[in-house]
Amino acid sequence: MDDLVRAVEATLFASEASMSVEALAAHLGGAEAADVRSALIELADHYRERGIRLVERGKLWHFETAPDMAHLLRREREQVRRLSRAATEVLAIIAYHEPVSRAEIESIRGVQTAKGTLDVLMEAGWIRMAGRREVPGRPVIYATTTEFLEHFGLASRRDLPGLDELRAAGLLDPIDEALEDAMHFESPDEGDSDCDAGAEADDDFISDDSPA
Amino acid sequence: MDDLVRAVEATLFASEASMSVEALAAHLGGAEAADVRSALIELADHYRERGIRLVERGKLWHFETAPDMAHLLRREREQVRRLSRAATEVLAIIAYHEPVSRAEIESIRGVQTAKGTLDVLMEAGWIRMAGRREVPGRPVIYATTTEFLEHFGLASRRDLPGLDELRAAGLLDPIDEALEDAMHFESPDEGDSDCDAGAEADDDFISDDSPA
Amino acid sequence: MAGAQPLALPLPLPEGEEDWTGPAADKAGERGDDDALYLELDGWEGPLDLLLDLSRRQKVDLRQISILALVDQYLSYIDRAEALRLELAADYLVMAAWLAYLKSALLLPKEEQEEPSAEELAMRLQWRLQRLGAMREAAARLMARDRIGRDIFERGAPEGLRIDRKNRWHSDTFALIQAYGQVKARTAPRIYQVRDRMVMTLDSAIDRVSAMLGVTLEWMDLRDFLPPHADPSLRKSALASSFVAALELARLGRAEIAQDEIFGAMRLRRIAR
Repeated sequence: MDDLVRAVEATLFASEASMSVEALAAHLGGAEAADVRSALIELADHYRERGIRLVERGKLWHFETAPDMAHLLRREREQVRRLSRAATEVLAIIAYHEPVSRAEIESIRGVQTAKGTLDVLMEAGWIRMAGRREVPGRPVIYATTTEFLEHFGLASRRDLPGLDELRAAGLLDPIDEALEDAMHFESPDEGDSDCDAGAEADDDFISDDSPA
Repeated sequence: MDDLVRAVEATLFASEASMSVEALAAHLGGAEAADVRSALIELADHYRERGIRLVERGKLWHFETAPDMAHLLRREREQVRRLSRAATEVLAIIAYHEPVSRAEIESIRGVQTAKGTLDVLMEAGWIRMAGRREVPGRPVIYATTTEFLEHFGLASRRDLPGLDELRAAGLLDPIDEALEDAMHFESPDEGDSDCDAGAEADDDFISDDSPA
Repeated sequence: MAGAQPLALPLPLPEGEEDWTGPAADKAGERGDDDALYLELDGWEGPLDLLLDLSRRQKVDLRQISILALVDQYLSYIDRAEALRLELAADYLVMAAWLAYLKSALLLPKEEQEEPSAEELAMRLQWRLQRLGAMREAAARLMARDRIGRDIFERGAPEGLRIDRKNRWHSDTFALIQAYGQVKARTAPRIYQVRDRMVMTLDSAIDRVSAMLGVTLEWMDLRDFLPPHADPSLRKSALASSFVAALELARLGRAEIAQDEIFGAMRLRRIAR
């Protein structure tokens, strides 16, 4: 068995967090990224049918138990945060539309979002602020994180269930406020909705990401 | 691949502690201990040459990194760092006046010396503790090492230029300290930028020495 | 809200108690005849949510629901809630008003409709319901996935990777010697010299002024007491000293001082004894 493959296997097994190809290469004393990548593919293939698997989640790799072992391993004490219906909906809207502003989320749900809802998702590490939209009011926009992909077992956002069908049906089209206005369908105004929006008051948030 | 073997593999992987055959059998819904045992042996055999091992210690089984991969768990990363001005001054004083106590160094420098500065010089291997001065408080005295001479390309301390030579080279001319400070790039994380004696918030410094 | 434009969809109101288990159970124990819908007010996440649930009850694809039927269902729900004197959030009522308007517009002949047409508004509402429905299903599918910590587990006791940073320090002889020179230069005792300046002391000014006053009984300008041809710094010092000398002589009763105006020439005269 190739030494690099063994080294990658050992490193990922020992690591407390998922690792990128680059982090692995650096840890392995500057191995070539291409070699690390092919070692990962060889390992993922080896573990395909076993009780554990090697998976990639948002460019980070880790070992995890095979899904069909869930019935044996499911823990007595609930380790997974129970989310309210509002929080699951908001999470889905962010995942399928990202990046989105709070007003856009509210436009889809037709209801204001309680302040705690976004906080809960941020605290879970599943969403993050991804800059500000360059429109009047410069609202904060939200996107999902690598932890989100990891937690829900998605290699990337493209793996979101039903993404293609929803897109084909036009249901993921950008929430076009202008169109809503033209239809006299008033959508919650960015400026109005944040009367209670503590999250928006975050002035020193630095926009690190240019909105699409 | 046998389902029991896969289940044992996943269970041991996810377990936070080593597990006995009995504990595994119980966890796996009352599998036969003998079957669990042969699954363990099959797994241990499978992992014999890999980056990880399945091992038994005092009847408890767990996965661990292969012994020849242990170096991957603790890596040393060497970083070349330039000595700060404060540390260079302290080193120079020790070299010219050795053996000297910390209080004597401070008296010569005219500023207090942060604890970290001497630590850095010790870590570099350029100074050593050379006993204690037999005066009240018995302060530790410092001297340079052979590594110091090697690093600075000196055959002996006598190679250090005398005051007359320093003067001739213009190195004793008063300098504009403000300009000097502005031009000097001291690494901020070293913690010994003790020109401002505020760094002496270092409480375990005990003034154990009366300056000469 | 009362004055809201009929065509404006109500602004969302803050959502109430969030509960994943869905609409709250009827607390009063009263159940409606057909279904419990109208007693489950607290469970809806706003009027759009209620509309979505009502349209699902039509048991057809969301693209084929009857908007007119939906409007009727919504309005009858609101009516029944009001009959039971349930407190309705304002946005449910505004939605009811909007839907009532939409219904009347839909029933009008096409040529009498304003822009945008009622059909367009209805399609828009339908599309919004579809979009919300899609997100709700997506959320459910997401939550049903095999999740880390519930269905899938990472290694329970990873050994952990540790990176120990080790510093290798670097310096050079010149820096060392230079540093020593700087310490020496900084801490070397310094001798400060103050250059001599030509000054007239107070004593010599008193002597000079009283001697000159002795010559005459006439008023004399203070400036006339200053040594002629003196360099400017000495002259300045002499002026100050002579002024103080004049004050001193006046105090001793040996001279009097007169000044006609502020900043004017100061004159001095001996007091004859």
